[in-house]
Amino acid sequence: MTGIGRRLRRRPPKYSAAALAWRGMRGDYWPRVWRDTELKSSYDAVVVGGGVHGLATAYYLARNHGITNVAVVDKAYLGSGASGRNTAIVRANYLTPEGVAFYDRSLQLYNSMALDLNINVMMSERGHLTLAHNDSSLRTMNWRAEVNKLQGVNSSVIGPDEIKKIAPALDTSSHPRYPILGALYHPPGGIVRHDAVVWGYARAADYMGVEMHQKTEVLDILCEGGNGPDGKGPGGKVVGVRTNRGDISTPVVVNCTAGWAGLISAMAGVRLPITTHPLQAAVTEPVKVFLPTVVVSGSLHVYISQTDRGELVFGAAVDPVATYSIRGSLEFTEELAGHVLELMPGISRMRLLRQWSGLCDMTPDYSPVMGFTPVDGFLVDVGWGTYGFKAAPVSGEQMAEAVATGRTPKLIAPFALSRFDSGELVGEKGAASVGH
Amino acid sequence: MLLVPCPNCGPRNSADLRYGGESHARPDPATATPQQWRGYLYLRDNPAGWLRETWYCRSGCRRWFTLERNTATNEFRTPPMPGDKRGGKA
Amino acid sequence: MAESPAFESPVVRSYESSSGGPLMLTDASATTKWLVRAETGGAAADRMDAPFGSSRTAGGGAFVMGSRPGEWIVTGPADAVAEVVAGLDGVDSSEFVTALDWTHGRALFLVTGTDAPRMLEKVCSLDWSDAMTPNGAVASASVAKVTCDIARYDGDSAPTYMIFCDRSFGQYLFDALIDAGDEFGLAVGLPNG
Amino acid sequence: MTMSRLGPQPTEVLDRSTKLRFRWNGKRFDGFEGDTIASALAAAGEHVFSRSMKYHRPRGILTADYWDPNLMVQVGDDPNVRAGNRLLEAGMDVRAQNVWPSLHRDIKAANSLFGRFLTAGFYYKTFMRPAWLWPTYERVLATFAPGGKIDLDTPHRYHDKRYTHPDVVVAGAGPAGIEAALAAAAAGARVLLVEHEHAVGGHLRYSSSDSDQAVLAELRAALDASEVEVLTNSTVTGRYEDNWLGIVQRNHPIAVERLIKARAKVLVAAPGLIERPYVFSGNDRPGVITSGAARRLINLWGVKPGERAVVFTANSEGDAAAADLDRVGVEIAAIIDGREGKRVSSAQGSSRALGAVVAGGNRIEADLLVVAAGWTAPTSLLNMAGDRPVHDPATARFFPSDPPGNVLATGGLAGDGTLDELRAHGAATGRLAAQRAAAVAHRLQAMTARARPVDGDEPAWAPDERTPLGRDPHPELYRSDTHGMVDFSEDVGSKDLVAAAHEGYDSVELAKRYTTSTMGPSQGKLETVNTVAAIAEARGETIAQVGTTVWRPPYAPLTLGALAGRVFEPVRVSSIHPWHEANGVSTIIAGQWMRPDHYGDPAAEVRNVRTNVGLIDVTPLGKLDLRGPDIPKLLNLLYTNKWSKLPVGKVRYGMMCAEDGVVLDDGVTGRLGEDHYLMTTTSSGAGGVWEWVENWLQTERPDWKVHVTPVTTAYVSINVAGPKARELVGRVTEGVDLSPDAFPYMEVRLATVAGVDGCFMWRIGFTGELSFEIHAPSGHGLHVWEALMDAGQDLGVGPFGLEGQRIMRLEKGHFIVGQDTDGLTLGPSTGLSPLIKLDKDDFAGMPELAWAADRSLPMIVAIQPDDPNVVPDEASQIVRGNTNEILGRITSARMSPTLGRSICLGQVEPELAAGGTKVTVLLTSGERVSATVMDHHAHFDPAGERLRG
Repeated sequence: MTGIGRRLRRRPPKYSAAALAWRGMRGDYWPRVWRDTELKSSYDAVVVGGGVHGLATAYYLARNHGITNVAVVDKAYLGSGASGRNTAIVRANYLTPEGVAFYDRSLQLYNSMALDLNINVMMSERGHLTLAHNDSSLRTMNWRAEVNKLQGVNSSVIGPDEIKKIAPALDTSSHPRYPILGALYHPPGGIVRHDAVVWGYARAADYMGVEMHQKTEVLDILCEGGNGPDGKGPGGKVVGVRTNRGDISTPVVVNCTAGWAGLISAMAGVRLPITTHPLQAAVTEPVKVFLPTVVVSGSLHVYISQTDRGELVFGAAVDPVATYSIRGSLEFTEELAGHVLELMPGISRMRLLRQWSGLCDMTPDYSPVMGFTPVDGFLVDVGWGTYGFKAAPVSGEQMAEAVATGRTPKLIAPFALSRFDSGELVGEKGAASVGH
Repeated sequence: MLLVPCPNCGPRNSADLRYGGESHARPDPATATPQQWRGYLYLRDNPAGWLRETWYCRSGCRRWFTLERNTATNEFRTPPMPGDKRGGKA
Repeated sequence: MAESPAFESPVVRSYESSSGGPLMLTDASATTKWLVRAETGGAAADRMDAPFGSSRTAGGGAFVMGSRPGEWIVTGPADAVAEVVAGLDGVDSSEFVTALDWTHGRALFLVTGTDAPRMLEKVCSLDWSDAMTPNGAVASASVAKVTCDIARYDGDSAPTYMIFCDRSFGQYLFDALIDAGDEFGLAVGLPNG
Repeated sequence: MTMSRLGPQPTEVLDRSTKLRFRWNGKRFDGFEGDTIASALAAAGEHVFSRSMKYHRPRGILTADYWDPNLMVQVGDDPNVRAGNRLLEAGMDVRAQNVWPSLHRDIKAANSLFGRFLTAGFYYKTFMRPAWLWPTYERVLATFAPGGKIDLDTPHRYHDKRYTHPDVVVAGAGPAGIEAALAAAAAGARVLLVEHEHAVGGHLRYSSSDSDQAVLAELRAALDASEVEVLTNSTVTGRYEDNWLGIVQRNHPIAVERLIKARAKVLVAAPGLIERPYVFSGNDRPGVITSGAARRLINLWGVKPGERAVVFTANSEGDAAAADLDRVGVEIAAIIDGREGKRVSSAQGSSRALGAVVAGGNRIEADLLVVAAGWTAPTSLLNMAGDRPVHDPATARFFPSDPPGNVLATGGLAGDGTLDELRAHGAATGRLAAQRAAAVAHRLQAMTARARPVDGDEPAWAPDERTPLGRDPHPELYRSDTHGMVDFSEDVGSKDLVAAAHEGYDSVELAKRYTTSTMGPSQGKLETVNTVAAIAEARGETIAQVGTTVWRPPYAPLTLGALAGRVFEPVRVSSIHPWHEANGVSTIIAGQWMRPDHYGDPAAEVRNVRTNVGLIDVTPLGKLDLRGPDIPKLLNLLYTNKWSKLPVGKVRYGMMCAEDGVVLDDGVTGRLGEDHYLMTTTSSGAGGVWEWVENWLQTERPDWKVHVTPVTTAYVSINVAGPKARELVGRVTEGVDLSPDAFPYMEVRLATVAGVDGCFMWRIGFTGELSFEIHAPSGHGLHVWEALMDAGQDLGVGPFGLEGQRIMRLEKGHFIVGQDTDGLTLGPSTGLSPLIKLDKDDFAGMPELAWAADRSLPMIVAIQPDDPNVVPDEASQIVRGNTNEILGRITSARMSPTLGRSICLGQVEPELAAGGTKVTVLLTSGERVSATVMDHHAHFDPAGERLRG
């Protein structure tokens, strides 16, 4: 507990220009965005992982279903994992109908988020270009565009001239090793201020009674009745969570972690089709804004956007070697720079300012694992690979519905863990390794 | 750049190798149940600790081999470079 | 080598060439190259007498490189190479030994000069120091992003590195080496072999 | 503040005989060789160099070195140049950044008035309504982006890279670093000494003490006489796994910037200390500078930093700065000693210049305030090595805690002391580094196959027996009794940080994200400790309790050009490529291969093949030479069909599936001799299949006797196709009876072609025509191709490219793995179920294929649009009637020159797979057209009479 800013639960002061001016004049501090409370011994549900997925799940449990006796626990601070390390791109231009429908719902929720949560998440609907450098990727772009259109999602394949108009920095001449033959253009795609999403969900959930517990690490999941040791495993049910701050009894645990999904699930005796790989990203020094849209190249494993602060934000494919170490590598920045300059040779004098990485839980079919597991009361919202941020609002909404109703919502049925028993995988793997 | 102790070439930059992932035994295809076979295809232990895994020395000796590596620290079981303590948070 | 028609090198662009200089790059792709494979530690391996990572010279100017565990590249004048390969004929028939003519599959370039290590460290991550890559050393590594077999074979004077790559990359690699050597005054040697 | 040029100084780095003329914001200025951009401008009396990011406040020199956040300028097309570090060159066009319309009249400076509302994170709390206005707000906010301008026509000038494997890398060439390098080299280590500044010497360079200068001269001489490789104006930007170091060299003679990748056996971190600004009201006003800035300006560049100075000092460097100022004639209005508990409360004046300093309630007129408030230890390289430095309040800075044994710290990072003590510590560090490096080198050499055999046993790992450096007490000076600027590049003040902490963003990482403090171009070098201190103060905790942010690579920014280097993108060509280029080829990049797509008119090429004869260069076709007695077993394992009884001289088609049953590759394999086969794979699959085969042989079946050798480019592959193919091939081939009975379809022969021995040919083809695929030794490939071209003149022979082949294979209904199949296409979906032999003992993917046999799967089928002129775009969806329900897609489509109609392959749901089924194809235009599923995959010659001819 810290000395500052404890407050009773009450309506949070609304964010607005007028309120800013009023407080600015009086020199008042704003009250805490979320409370800092004692950990209780019992909750109706415990959400593991204080990132966008966990916080969204808690928020929608409270808002849509009135379930407010909920704790979100995180071993570090809120948004410390992948939520604060991703490149903040949102889009719905997936390959499979089930993927498109799911992410389209997410995009809708992002679009209304500022007003829903009363925080400016700076949703920048700036358009999203996925470049094709060969026939085969152009074919995939067409495929995605056609499936998108059938789902009512705005996507189309455009040619080099139109690409040049949208993003003049791209080299659309014929000489590069990776010619730009066309692109999948997805106007509703864009970027969102990822930290604001974390804080917005936390603040709104806090207002409705959900508790956020930082520096609270899950050490074990307490089960009974299962066929494994300590009552864990298939056939059993969840009865509680052991943390570094004490035991909690609860009938429902939702695993919303990324990077540690396999380890948390193993605590309940559930094995997952996941390997954990670092995903690296980097940012340049700021320059005046010249890139108005998000640019992605699957063949070159790179995605690029420019923030309103003028920095270029770069991402790539996950590192090839599975590891929980997130030191980052020099070779990542070398490859990245080489690929970026293939696309935009004019920016060779920009300087790389910072690199970082986060952990991604990769599944065999590049699709998440969501919903119920063979352990009663243990739900997962994991295996997001590199797509977690885009899916946060809809995942939270759907997971909350699953918890509240005890039934798998239709939108997430294709992502059930059981598909790896039946061999009926989701077809997103066809959309190539980098889909940002 | 991780140094991978190739048993044939000696320590090599990880870029010289292909990572083959967690080692796991192939079930007998004649008798495997769907659950066993799909466990072999998809399920992984993915531990944060010691892991037996396969590598292919693509730019070097072109041999597949198995090594043990700690996925939390990226340390190889044998033989570690003297004085290096690796991996971790950033 | 087939006598007729003439061997076409993978290096098809023309370069100003000279017969000597402090740092030389020479296209020797036409040189005969065979690939021999046998069990490590067997009788054939004994006869090749060049464990993985090392090399030796054989009669008639043949050069035997231990290019991988149980694999050898034999290169040099065609008849000398043939003699080395023929030397395997007598081994125990139960041992599994194969040999194939790889001349057409691989380009071969020579880099010669005291600055050769400094030039090579621009395109390859190997440690070129005398302790790690002594005369006679053999390794495989990526050179300008092409996987190559490399052998160090110092002649009478300056260090010489033999670089073998897949033939189809030959022109690309030749140009990449010229680029890397430019700051050291690299000269292109007269084609030999 | 009025800066001006002094007379020559004994320590200056200027060549006053060489004047350099340059432009600053369009106006002409002069400087000297040896000046930085900033020192030249300062000497010319310029004192505003930039405007701050948010409030557009005028900013002047603060630290006068690389890290100075106020000295970012544009030089030509180079944005964000550090004017405090970049050496002046004649003709430079230097401009201020982030100003509009000009540096001195900046309209956005009005933001200062609203500063109290533009608190950290204000944008999260507003601009939400009306929602439709947000994009406009966003565009306006974007105009506030700081930094220079990109010129998109900037060429990617020459960059290159270098790998190096030194025993010891020393990062930082101050006295301790130099001693470390010298001692390590003396002990026999190969040493690379990397200095961020333009010359070695560290703080000795700008010391006016004679004894310091004597030591510097001695160290320089010793370095010159040593084997140490010295890089100046270069920075160790990162320490990665296993001491893999990134080093950027900014002064390479031929590269704009060169990236050096060093595998150091031991890294010595000796970066020195960075002087920390002090937080008080007006601390960002031009005229407030650090003590180091004052000393550099005076002693390196002969610049008098002001006329009347107040010196706030808490350490000997501040005292030395006061002495330097006094010596060059700056009037010292007051010395405020921080060690006595005295503080500076505010710096006042006009918007652009200092007028007075308020301290202890007194207002002192001055145009210069020199601040020596303490140090930040740049522990970045240690952090990157996994160390978690700890804060020592008595010394008011962080110290290393427990770095790995191959990373050693010395110099100011390790402690304080006299110059002699620092030098001695450096030397001891160098000796220790050399000893440890010897152990690592021994191990590496012993493990490496190609290396020289090692002598003796591995040296023991040397214990660290260095005498630790002392720690000089230093007052904890972070913030005065007023609020001021913490992050100069981000315009974040201490007030913002306190407010953020009160709002709940009270861990360092949350506060950093919320306020953006430490996120700007200096990445915390100046502002991290003050940020942490402000949060600690708000929380009522110590700095150690609050912790620090993580220093991430790179230590100093480096250009994308340097990181990219000379971009190596290998391309492959066949031996016939010169002919293609001379004959009007249009090439296509396929993987790394440059391949002939067509020679002007692919439809004409198709017609020529169907009526006469054509040649295609299919060299990229993957080819694996297989030798050994166990090849049939191997083929049985890799392919879904059976291989035990393939006679010598025969070839057979096979399909490979992965262990999950998904189609992996396909091709033909021929038996050339008793124990000698040639396997072909798809061009794109060649590399992957080879690794896959090696994996099976090495890990699952190590006892099998098979040797696999990739021979893809040992042979050129030429497919001769068309009704006149036999005639043409016969004209150049010796030793083979080509008659249909002697050499039927799906057989292989060794042959001499155009005088070239060692060719083999087989009768297969993707086009459906009578075909001879000739594989000739690559060194004679062009010769064989030209011989065929010459010999077939009267037959109408011509080349055809990939596009023509694609059309003809589609006419024949052959699927392409990866185009007509996808990542989930199981073997039976190809329609080749008869080739999946579930009665074999084992093969890759067998269980999944067995279970798939009972499943209802999407199928690959041939489809013809009912309107023969409609060619659907590939990837057009097949839907149910007028609904949006997807039932399949077109995977390949072309206009067939042979049939004069459009033809397709597609994947459809099983319910549509039967021949004759009518389907609805949704064209990309949105139009829905009717099409028919065909009985056979082959649109043309389904009986295959032509190819058997």
